[in-house]
Amino acid sequence: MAKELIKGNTAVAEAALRAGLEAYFGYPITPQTELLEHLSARMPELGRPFVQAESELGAINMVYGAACTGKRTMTSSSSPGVSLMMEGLSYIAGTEVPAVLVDVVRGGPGLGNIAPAQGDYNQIVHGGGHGDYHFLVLAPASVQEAVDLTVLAFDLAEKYRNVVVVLMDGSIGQMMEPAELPPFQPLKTEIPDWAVRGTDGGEKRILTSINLDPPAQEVMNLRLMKRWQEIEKNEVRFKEYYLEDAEYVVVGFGTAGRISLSAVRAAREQGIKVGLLRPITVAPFPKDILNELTDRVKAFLVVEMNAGQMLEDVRLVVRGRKPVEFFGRMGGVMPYPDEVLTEIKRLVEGPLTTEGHPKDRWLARLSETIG
Amino acid sequence: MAKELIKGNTAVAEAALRAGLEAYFGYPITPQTELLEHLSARMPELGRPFVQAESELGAINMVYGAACTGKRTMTSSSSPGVSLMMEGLSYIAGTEVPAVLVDVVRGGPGLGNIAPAQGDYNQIVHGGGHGDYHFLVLAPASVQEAVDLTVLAFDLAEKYRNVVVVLMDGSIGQMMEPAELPPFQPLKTEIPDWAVRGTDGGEKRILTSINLDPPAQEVMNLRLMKRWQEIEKNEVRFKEYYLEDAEYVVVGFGTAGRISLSAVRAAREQGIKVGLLRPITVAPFPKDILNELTDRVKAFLVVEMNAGQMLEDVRLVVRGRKPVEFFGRMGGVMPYPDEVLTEIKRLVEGPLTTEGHPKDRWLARLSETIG
Amino acid sequence: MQQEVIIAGFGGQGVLFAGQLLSYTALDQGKEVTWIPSYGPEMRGGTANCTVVVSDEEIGSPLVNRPTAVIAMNLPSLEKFEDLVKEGGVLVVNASMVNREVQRKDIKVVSIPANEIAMELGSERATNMVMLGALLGNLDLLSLDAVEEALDNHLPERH
Amino acid sequence: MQQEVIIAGFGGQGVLFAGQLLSYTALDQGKEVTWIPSYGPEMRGGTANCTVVVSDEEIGSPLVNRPTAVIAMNLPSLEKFEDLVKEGGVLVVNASMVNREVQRKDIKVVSIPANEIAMELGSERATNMVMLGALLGNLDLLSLDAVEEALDNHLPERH
Amino acid sequence: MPAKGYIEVNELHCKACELCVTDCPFNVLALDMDRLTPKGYHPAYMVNPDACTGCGICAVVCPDAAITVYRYERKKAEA
Amino acid sequence: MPAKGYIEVNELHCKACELCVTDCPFNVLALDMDRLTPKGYHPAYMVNPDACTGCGICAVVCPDAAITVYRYERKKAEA
Amino acid sequence: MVMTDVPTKIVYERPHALDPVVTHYCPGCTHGVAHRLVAEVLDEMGIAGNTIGVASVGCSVFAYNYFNIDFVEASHGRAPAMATGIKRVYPDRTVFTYQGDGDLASIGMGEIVGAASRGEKITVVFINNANYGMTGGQMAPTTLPGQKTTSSPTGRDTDRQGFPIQTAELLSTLEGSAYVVRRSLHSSREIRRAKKAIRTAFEVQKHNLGFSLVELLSTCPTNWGMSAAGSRDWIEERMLPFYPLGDYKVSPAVAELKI
Amino acid sequence: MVMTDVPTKIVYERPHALDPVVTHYCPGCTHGVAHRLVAEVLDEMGIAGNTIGVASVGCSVFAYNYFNIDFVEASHGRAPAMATGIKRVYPDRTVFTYQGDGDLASIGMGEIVGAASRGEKITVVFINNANYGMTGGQMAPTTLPGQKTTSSPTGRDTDRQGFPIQTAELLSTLEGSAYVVRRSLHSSREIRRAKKAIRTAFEVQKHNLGFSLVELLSTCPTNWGMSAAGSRDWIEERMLPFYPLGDYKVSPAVAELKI
Ligand SMILES: Cc1ncc(C[n+]2csc(CCOP(=O)(O)OP(=O)(O)O)c2C)c(N)n1
Ligand SMILES: Cc1ncc(C[n+]2csc(CCOP(=O)(O)OP(=O)(O)O)c2C)c(N)n1
Ligand code: SF4
Ligand code: SF4
Ligand code: SF4
Ligand code: SF4
Ligand code: SF4
Ligand code: SF4
Ligand SMILES: [Mg+2]
Ligand SMILES: [Mg+2]
Repeated sequence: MAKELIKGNTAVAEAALRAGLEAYFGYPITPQTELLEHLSARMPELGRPFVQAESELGAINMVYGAACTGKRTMTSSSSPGVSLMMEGLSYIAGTEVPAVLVDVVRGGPGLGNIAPAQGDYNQIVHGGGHGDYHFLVLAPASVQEAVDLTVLAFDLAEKYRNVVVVLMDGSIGQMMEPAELPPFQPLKTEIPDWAVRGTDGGEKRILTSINLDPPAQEVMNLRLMKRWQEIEKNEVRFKEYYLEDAEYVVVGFGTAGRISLSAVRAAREQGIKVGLLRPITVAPFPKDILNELTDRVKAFLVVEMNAGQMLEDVRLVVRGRKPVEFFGRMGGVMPYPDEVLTEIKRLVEGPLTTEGHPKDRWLARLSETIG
Repeated sequence: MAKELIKGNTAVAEAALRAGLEAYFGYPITPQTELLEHLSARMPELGRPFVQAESELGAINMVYGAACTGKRTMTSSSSPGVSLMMEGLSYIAGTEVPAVLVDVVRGGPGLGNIAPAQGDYNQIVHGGGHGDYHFLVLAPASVQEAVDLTVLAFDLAEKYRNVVVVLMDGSIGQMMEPAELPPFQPLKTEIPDWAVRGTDGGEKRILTSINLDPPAQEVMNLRLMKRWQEIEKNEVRFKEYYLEDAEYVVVGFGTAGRISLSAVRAAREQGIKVGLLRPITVAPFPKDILNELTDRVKAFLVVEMNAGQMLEDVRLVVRGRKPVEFFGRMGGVMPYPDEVLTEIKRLVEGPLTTEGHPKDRWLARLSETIG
Repeated sequence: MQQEVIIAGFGGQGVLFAGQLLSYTALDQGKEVTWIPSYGPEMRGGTANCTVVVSDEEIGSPLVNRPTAVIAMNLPSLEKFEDLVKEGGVLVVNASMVNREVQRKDIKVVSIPANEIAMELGSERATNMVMLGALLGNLDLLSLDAVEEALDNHLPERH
Repeated sequence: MQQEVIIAGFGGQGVLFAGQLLSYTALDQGKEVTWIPSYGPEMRGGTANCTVVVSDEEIGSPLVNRPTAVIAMNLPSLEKFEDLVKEGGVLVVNASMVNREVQRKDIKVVSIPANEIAMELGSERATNMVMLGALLGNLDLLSLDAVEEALDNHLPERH
Repeated sequence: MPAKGYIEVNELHCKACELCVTDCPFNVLALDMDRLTPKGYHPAYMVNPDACTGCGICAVVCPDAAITVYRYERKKAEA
Repeated sequence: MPAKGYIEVNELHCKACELCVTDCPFNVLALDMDRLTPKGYHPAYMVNPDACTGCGICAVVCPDAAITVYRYERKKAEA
Repeated sequence: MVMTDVPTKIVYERPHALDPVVTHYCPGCTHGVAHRLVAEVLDEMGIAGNTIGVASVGCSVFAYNYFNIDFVEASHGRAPAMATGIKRVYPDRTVFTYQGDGDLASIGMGEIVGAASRGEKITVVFINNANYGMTGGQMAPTTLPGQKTTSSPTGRDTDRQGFPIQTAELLSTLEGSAYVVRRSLHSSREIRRAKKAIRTAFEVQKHNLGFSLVELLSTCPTNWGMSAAGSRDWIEERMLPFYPLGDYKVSPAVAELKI
Repeated sequence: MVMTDVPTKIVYERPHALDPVVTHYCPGCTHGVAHRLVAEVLDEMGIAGNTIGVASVGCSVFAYNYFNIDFVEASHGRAPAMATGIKRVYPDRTVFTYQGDGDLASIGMGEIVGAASRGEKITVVFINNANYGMTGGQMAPTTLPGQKTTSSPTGRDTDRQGFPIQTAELLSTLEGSAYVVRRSLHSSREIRRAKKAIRTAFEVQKHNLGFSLVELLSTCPTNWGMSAAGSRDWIEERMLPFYPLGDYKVSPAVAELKI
């Protein structure tokens, strides 16, 4: 199939449709809206349910209901709307039914703005809802990757009966890039046994997240944790750039990652031995490769469009064995490649330390430029 | 004032009242409800506003409104209800107005149960809402401490124009203990200048969390981050037990901390040189003392009523210099002191490692007992 | 010195109140004390229990799995807690509601027809007081007069 | 080889479309390309712009602060972007809407009365096409015929 | 006059709410103070069976669906 | 017949929506194609001032509160 | 005494759609009656096998344990949204929610209005017992003026705490509502009427006529602090004046339904 | 031409409660008219100085930039809750929300019903423009059957997407609602009526008579794809039949108000 120039939000919507999306429920919010709008036209064309819910609460609970039937279902939103879904997402996690959420993050906190940001990493990766659970989180850096990961999201959600989040930012949603859309998949024919559908005289099925008896709830929690160990074992994905001979490594996901790529290239042109590690699954986090790099390289630079959230996951792996520095822009500001290049050079020039916290150093520098 | 035997929820409610609470908004949920019920009687008696909101969304946004007037205001809830407040809390953070939330955590995820738990640590400490912000989080381990920290919460919220969360679990809410209630404080007389009240012909005031211009939003974010550095400098609180000569250190907050205390005592009776570090502020996290202990002791045991959430904050400080092990119970199950004692002994007997992840070892052990 | 008492019975038998009274007494005697109920909707109608820990120093866990004393107001409570009493501990059984022998030999067992005694004393509603009295009579923890006092000091209305 | 083009003007001037056309052309020529608009409500009525990056290899940042080429359809756009053009880059100015000289000397400046030309060509709505043509004529990136082609291939309806 | 019908109370479900006792138009029912259900309730029973018409009102008001109602088919039998 | 009043259009606020032009009962108003406001709009103006009655309808319908309406106090003056 | 020699026929027995388990409801609580009526209707219509129930958060949270049909458990107030998700993928199955007044008329108002306005083809069984039963008897939007609850200890003060929400009346203003009525469970007569209404509501869904809801006045002896019988009198004397029984919305198509 | 020699008096000028800034509203959008009317009422009642406004999320998100009064900005749909928080601590101040139809009738339905049922003493200015303006014209609960929007591209299909919510009618069922009316901004005549209603609504608050709301039919030329004038005609021809103007709730106390 030929590549076409397509907007990220539209591409994700069409990809979901072709991956066999059987029911979509959502609520408009910039910079995600084109996704909902595309499906508002396409789903009815194909005779599949599309509902513009009364709110994000409505949307996520409609998804909850559809997920309990074992059908492929999804919703999409952006930061404030996703915050409203936290209770529902926790219920879905506790009920162990598969669902897909596309989160097109914007500048926060609060109403903030509609510019691209990564400030919701912790919310999605480290449990914004109540209780112990993990989402499988895919972080595309291009429209093509968003398309491919959207298709993958449904397969993983069903494989693990787990929520899968496609975590992107406003720029990927709004950007047009050449992308090849996936072929149409036939709709699933057999439904999993746990899915409700009416007993038709057989055994009744109950799907719930309540266990008034704590030990029962604990067993469920244990099941979630072991499933997560499985996922950590099987589903880690990342992309390496120029790492073979790298002495310095930039770590960045999504748009921050691709911006860093430009900077890394520029640095290479200047003879700096720097590479880029771009996590594609931010959860499960690519710990092993990072661990291995830690033995090999001189220092790390974490680049994010937030105040340093994935940074802590990197530090948990590096554990002080090598210096880790941070560069981030917040509140919807996108870093430019040359800013990242400057940070890479600072890394190379040193001096470097493993003491203190990289955030403090970064904030001190940032205050001078924008404070 | 003499001590009286009083239930945690009631004590916190009465303490807030005496600390000059001027407006309460909430919604019933076990195991927090007595707090709301107590104020439903007391606030009207004193002619102060009490509203049982239509929902937790209503409650947090009523708090948002009252907070914009600079008056002392609070809400209280438990896990699922708190998840519904995530959007509102992010708005309050982005608007930089002071507010207090009492979160009486129950077993999750989902509807779960109403038993005591600490599974919402990440939600409260690492940003359950969207965007970059930090809450100041106080974790009492007794009714008396809950009373004292509730009073402190209002002062800190106003000092930093920041959300302060009193993070407790169902057992502290439901437990009766002797406690001394604070004296009645007079209501605040002067209101901060930023608070809305009507211009009375003067300059108009606007309180909002929107900055369509990303650079402006970034400046706000920077302000939040620098404020947090201030808070980290000034407000760290913790309690030390038997640490002087300790070779092993248990780290636990709230109820997990006091349960660990029983275990530590029992271990001491058996001649084991173990101590307890109980963070009172889990955010800001007591990094310095932990860092200092890392140089001194042989190993750490983190005990939580969740699957290992604060554990990662401990590991971020210890950074692999000493072994860190974990013991937790999930989904509303409370650990017993003798279980913790067994873990302490395992620590002492060894062998210990800094490799791998303590959670994996813990899950393996737990699977044998409950899996 | 620390004692851990679990009081268990049917919802209507006033086990929570008995525990509170014990706690007030401990408080008046200048001891540390914690009272924690089993709570929740499932308690409705069903059985209830509370754990009271009395100690001379700051109390750690308000819950214990091996209490030093148990008051079993009915059969289900005996079934649930008999095995948990610490060796050498005390188990007070309400013979009026329990039709079987206690198996444990390594603890002190006190079995009294509390309902009958209470009725003789004038009101079956005092059964929980009778059981509490029986416990204190067999545990060196707090005096009965102290309980009387606490009753007057703190809970006249409940009287 | 990578070129970064920013096209800026009033909302109504078709800057986003011009950028898309450029992108389609690049796509047809087998190049990597990204198109990203300035988006949001504040765009309504106000000024709009888009950034198009064309490259032979995988494109990193879709945004640049120093573009190699800028099309300024009106005065505000010139004000905003003149200083940002990379040294040696190209700046195409719509003289019909700009009443001042360009200051930069280290870049190639192309100034044409695009509105007038478009009107002569039959429709003022083609102003954006005229400007795009002027850019491509002065930048070795893509041929005009290629643009024509792309126009037919992808956007007949818009024609 | 002989009973037209009778009822059975499922003692697993009966919670002694007494609603059937209150509503039976013919005072057929009462709680059996000598019996205890597995849940510890005194179940309803027919204290006055001859008055039962099999009208089913007790079953209609029973919150625990504990009652089964039977009617004698005497007429049919006679016919 | 001489004008009873006149209006002023604040060109900072006028967005050329033409609602005043449409609604003026006496066709007093039009957009001024020769002028541009700071925001780049052709502002409304009195193309036919003598017909203005000062009725204020234009101001009532103006979404941008751009219009001030004056009425001549001739009568008073004459009296 | 019971005659064993005379032939008998069963004129009433426990519906099959109910599982043979003891509910956790308090003695005399008419939640049980509502359950029984729904089960009877499912049996009579023979649709239990293709029905999916949506339990809500309230005392009826365990409804799924009592019906012998597929069931899901919603978050507090969101049952209509969850039911929408299910009904949209299974338009040919029967989907109903069972919700309390706190769940539906307080935290869940947005979802129920949304579902009704969309004309969502689901059936809602709505239990109005004038308080939050499960959490121990706090004020509900349906609590009567002056009624004492654990969060209106001196009686609901309408100036501070507002007025009862008349849910059936409110939802009847929505075009998507095909059948919206109020019934009561306080007597055998009303219970029979309630059952007819529930039957009609499910028929409305079966015939794709739109959104259907039956509001049922129900007792809460435990939190009202009354006997089971006394609670029923309280409904009749105190609740009926605020919650008149009746048909608030019967769409023309529904009016023509033959059952 | 204008005579400079004759004495004149100003019969209309821009209200002082409006700041002298240009709004971001599209040309001809009657959000601007609604703003002006509210400002005129605040001026006439002389209460601008003790009034606190609550902006909502929608095209009117920046309302706080246009009024010269204290203002807060609510999260999407929650303005009535935020207003409640303010009004309860300042019962003597005037508090109003300014909300769109997506904000109030979709995501915010729970909060507006809650506030109205509590008889919250706030005033709500409710802009019904039959779509989500700010996000680019998606379907709103108020979108007309068959109306094309970016999320109902083939026109609102009532079978799948439901029916318009008549907010004034719905809220009028609540006892706490003291004054709930619908007006329109499509002509000078209706605008004058709208202003009277807004004045009454604020008087209701001033006299502590309960919850007051004025629903205003308003244009969205940009997303409707019409001229400013054409949009007003569309209100008259298309919207009025679904949204009849009128007084839906006027409590006895309000009826007696002398203004
Ligand atoms: C988000 C959330 N908030 C609050 C609760 C606590 N809660 C459980 S049931 C309930 C009220 C139930 O009352 P109602 O809906 O009237 O049902 P009833 O018990 O009276 O039948 C509440 C507030 C919850 N579980 N989740
Ligand atoms: C929680 C949340 N969901 C969605 C949005 C996106 N959003 C902003 S405005 C709006 C709709 C506004 O429409 P309306 O209330 O009708 O106001 P209008 O612009 O039409 O005046 C939406 C959905 C948001 N900001 N927050
Ligand atoms: S109504 Fe049912 S539950 Fe109540 S007493 Fe009679 S049989 Fe028992
Ligand atoms: S069937 Fe009728 S008469 Fe017989 S017991 Fe029941 S109510 Fe009484
Ligand atoms: S109505 Fe107002 S904004 Fe519109 S054209 Fe007339 S003056 Fe200008
Ligand atoms: S005041 Fe009346 S007559 Fe004069 S311009 Fe305005 S509308 Fe026309
Ligand atoms: S608390 Fe009330 S509603 Fe709940 S089961 Fe008991 S009586 Fe029924
Ligand atoms: S989009 Fe519509 S509602 Fe928003 S300002 Fe423009 S015209 Fe008005
Ligand atoms: Mg209820
Ligand atoms: Mg709108």
